[in-house]
Amino acid sequence: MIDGFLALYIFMLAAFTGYEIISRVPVILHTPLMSGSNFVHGIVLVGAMVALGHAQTPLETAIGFLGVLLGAGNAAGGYVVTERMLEMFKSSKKAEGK
Amino acid sequence: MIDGFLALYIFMLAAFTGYEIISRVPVILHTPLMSGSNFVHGIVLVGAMVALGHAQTPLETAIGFLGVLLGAGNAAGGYVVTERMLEMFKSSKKAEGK
Amino acid sequence: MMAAFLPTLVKASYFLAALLFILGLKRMSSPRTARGGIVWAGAGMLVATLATFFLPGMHNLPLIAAAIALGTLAAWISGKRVAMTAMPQMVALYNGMGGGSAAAIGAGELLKFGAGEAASTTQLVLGVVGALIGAVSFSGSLIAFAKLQGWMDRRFVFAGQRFVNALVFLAALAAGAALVAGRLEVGVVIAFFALALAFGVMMTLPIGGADMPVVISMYNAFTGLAVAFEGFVLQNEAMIIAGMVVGAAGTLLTQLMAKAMNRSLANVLFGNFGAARGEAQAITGAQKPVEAADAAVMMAYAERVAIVPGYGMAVAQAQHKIWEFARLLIERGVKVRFAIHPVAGRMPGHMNVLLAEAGVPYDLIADMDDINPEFPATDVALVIGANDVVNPVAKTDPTSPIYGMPILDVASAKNVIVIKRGKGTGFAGIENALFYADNTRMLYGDGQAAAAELVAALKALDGGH
Amino acid sequence: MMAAFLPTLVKASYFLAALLFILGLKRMSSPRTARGGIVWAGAGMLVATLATFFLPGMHNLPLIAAAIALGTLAAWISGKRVAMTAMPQMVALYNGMGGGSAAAIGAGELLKFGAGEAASTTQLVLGVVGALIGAVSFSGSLIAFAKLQGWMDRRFVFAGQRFVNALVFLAALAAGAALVAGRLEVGVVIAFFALALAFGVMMTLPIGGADMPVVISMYNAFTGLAVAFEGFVLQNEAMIIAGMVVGAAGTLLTQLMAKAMNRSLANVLFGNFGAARGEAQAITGAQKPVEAADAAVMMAYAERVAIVPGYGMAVAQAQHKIWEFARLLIERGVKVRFAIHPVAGRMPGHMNVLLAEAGVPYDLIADMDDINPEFPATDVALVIGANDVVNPVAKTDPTSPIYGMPILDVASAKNVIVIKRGKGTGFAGIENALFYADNTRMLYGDGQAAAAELVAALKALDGGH
Ligand SMILES: NC(=O)c1ccc[n+]([C@@H]2O[C@H](COP(=O)([O-])OP(=O)(O)OC[C@H]3O[C@@H](n4cnc5c(N)ncnc54)[C@H](OP(=O)(O)O)[C@@H]3O)[C@@H](O)[C@H]2O)c1
Ligand SMILES: NC(=O)c1ccc[n+]([C@@H]2O[C@H](COP(=O)([O-])OP(=O)(O)OC[C@H]3O[C@@H](n4cnc5c(N)ncnc54)[C@H](OP(=O)(O)O)[C@@H]3O)[C@@H](O)[C@H]2O)c1
Repeated sequence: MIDGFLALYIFMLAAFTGYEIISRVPVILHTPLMSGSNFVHGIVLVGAMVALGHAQTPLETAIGFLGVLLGAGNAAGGYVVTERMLEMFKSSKKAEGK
Repeated sequence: MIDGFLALYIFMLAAFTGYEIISRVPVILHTPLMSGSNFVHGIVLVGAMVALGHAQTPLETAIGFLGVLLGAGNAAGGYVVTERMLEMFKSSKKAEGK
Repeated sequence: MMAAFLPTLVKASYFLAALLFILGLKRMSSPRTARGGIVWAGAGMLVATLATFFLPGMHNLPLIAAAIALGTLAAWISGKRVAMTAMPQMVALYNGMGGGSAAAIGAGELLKFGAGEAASTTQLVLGVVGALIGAVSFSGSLIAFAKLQGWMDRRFVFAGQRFVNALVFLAALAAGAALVAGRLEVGVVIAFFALALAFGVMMTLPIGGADMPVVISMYNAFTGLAVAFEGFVLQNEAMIIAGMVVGAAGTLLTQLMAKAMNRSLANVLFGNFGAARGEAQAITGAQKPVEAADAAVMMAYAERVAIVPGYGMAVAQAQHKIWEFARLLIERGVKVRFAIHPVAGRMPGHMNVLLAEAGVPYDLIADMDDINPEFPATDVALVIGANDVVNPVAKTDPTSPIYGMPILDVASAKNVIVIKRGKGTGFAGIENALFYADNTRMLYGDGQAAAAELVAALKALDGGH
Repeated sequence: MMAAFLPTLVKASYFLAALLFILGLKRMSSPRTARGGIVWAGAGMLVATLATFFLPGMHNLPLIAAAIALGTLAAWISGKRVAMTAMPQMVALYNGMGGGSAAAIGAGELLKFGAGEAASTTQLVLGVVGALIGAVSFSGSLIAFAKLQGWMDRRFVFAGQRFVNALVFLAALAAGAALVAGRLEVGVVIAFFALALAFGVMMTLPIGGADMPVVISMYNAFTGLAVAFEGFVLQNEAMIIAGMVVGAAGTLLTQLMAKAMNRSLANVLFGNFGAARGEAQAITGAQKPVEAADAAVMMAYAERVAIVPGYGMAVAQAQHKIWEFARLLIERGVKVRFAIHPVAGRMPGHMNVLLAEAGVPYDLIADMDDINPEFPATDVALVIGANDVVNPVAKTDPTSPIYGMPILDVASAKNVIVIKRGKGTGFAGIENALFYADNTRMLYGDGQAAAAELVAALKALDGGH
């Protein structure tokens, strides 16, 4: 069981981690990175699966179904779009690596 | 209660945080920063206080006393030394800030 | 509730997923490793999703599989098909879906708590806050999508708008407070979500389309937070961590994006930037037109040419024609480089993406800091559809809205040729002194057509082969 | 066991402390904010320590207060008194104390578990591992302290040393495994700690004194880990997080320090660097001595002088005299700058600290990247007690141990004057081609004495005032 304080610690550490990771990103990567982090919160799919998996009433089932549908869309769409964008930077690889 | 997995998450996040914070430090700050992080693990004092506070046998008490003594030395010594070292960089403040 | 049933293997998969997400984001934030990053994160997502099927006590497995298949298929196909230039609105769309999913989780949990399932106060509070943020992100992102897609061209502004928005927001908060206070009735839940969704719409309506990348980034951070909070309700560490990392990273990214445009976030959200403003500063002189044939000759006999693309090139889809023209110049021995301003176009990296699409090799592309010192030695700077990013006013006029933004210093090139359709202003809506400078010639016309004329003129020079 | 009793206010204090530690370290890693950083972290420590007194169920409060007073007083006074140049060994000492404290916590908990207190396997394992690491860090740091303090000049090396060390380490591991397996008897506990302490000593003995800063940094990371693991045993989040942050930060810092010296960590630990090696590469030519008076005249009439200090200046404590000399030159209108190599001396920042102590203003101090391009326009480079950091062999001889290390390019100055006592080599133990160059003159003598002679000669020039 994660209680309030433990959650606070995890929130704080995750926030520092996210902040520090991004703090040096060059401008041309802003859009792909926005898209990439958009993909990452697609993990909401997992939570929606649990919600639907434990749904009992028809209303809960409907809401759960919607949640999984949307969550899957977030994850799949986020992946494709990010991948396509970063693909564009392929030719930049050598030049940027200098 | 922090179980094994929760600890793993916290370890991971704290490690990322520590790593990312240091990853841009200039060479002349290496020694002060080593000293500063040395001070930070002086928090072991708190644990030693708890150990001594709950000691029952004389052996436990002796070990606890040693722990608190050493922990306090870590914290106090770490602070003084770091503070003195960083004090030396005072005159650098303006020049480095450019 | 969930944590207790998680078998170790599923827990381990979640941990692995969280680790891969962080490592993936880390790679994505450096140009050298960016491409691998999304693959790492993708592997994490796959592992976590598969593992979830093996949670004990899960019902509705076929339904879950069906929903996943449906959502994945629709998003995958749309994401593959869409044009490169439509990427920002697709990100908005998928981000909105994530926010909606978090809100749905929140709704489901609130209903369960209403039906008597036990919950700590922290879970209740975070569940409500997460649902609120998720719902706002959902409806707000959809409006952002519609605007960028061109479905909603107007900005909806009316007197007292901020006041009405604030009221709706307070009403949503009040409904949320009622839920936290234990009034977990279906009616209150519905009112709460209706208000939250309405606020997302109303908050986004008055914002101009060109500001959308920043707003989308903000909603991205919102969704991250919503996921983290609902993750706490479900006691799911992977959601908590991934959500919070995105929440923090997205917040910083939003600020960086706003800063790159020389704006503050508050200004983007409430500034009504791009609306009709006071009269433009008067600029003396006249724009001096030039014919495509003359412009082509000038560049054909130049030693160095710098091509400066902007939003207009994207609108005209002129990147292929321009690259054809540049290739012809290079064949003639002219040194050609593309000069990219960090916020040229309407999203960061916009020009890089277009030029890469057209096949321009990366070593011909220079960014601002590299090329600015070279303009004085450049014979011709060819500006195509760029305006604000080459406006010298950013350096000279402190009252200008773009004052302080670093610009591409084309004015110091020996000659400047500007391709645009007419006297239209750019994103900032201000006059550009460059177009009136002595060494500037205007080549009027749609970007693609003008580039085609240049190509034709150059080929004619070579004897029409 | 502990977490359940923690009242909210104490928990909040611990959270605040963890937050302040991270923010403090963040500030310490940037020169502009470094000084504030330690104050923030200090505030966190104070809050956490005070809060701990208010934990319910705590006995022995006077004893705790006494131990804190004693430890604080001793460390505070020694830390205030010690000379600036002795800082690295003081860090080693205090770090060792922290490792010892973690080991003591581990010992206490193991005894309690042996007396029947309940513990999860994870707690038992992490408790043992933490105690092992803490004990190694304790004894290892004390040896490092003794070496740097000059109490143990020799490096203790014997045949088969690594094998014996590995045996001791395996024995310690075996004792730890026995503890984890449930044999929590006092005898096993004692054997375990004795072996761990012995390993720390033996591992540190063969390492040369000049490598100590890197080794101390490594033990610093060790102590961090030990604190994190014992924090898990006590279920204390502040210890877990602070310890882990230091563990990771310290590991990276250790690598960065080794890299700055152009070494790998493995090479530092096992490389026996600085031991007698094969014959030095023969260098043709002879060292050409110069008198202090002549050297002073050369610099008095120069336009630009660069002063390059090294370890020898620290040994001779010559910084005050050199600064006096530099001031005299400046009064005569000579442009004087101090050129600092990042690893000059025996700890990063060593020269900066010494010069700051002598009162040299910061704008006269240039780091390597800034000053290297200026040497060709420099009339005299005055090298005082530096050797490896100005050795051109680092650029020319791939077999040299310092090959690849960036150096201060003094050889390209018009004239070079080198102050050192004789033909002694530097840290790397190799010959220096610079000393034999045509434009180099050697001013033999102890650094402080030579600087005093320069000062006197300069004053005589001005008419002895
Ligand atoms: N990159 C980002 O992340 C981002 C995001 C949001 C906002 N912004 C802002 O957007 C601006 C970008 O500057 P910019 O110089 O790239 O573009 P701009 O200032 O918006 O100017 C675009 C110019 O292109 C011309 N144009 C439009 N359609 C054309 C066509 N079909 N053929 C030829 N020309 C055409 C327009 O003039 P005519 O109408 O006369 O043809 C206009 O002056 C900056 O102010 C930036 O702050 C950037
Ligand atoms: N900064 C760090 O973090 C660090 C840490 C560990 C190791 N290191 C290593 O230490 C070295 C530092 O280079 P460095 O050029 O500063 O020093 P160095 O290469 O060690 O040379 C010091 C020189 O000073 C002379 N010297 C010694 N005592 C003197 C005295 N009393 N008066 C005048 N001269 C005296 C010695 O020659 P005589 O005997 O002839 O006088 C010796 O050649 C590098 O190899 C570096 O990798 C650095």
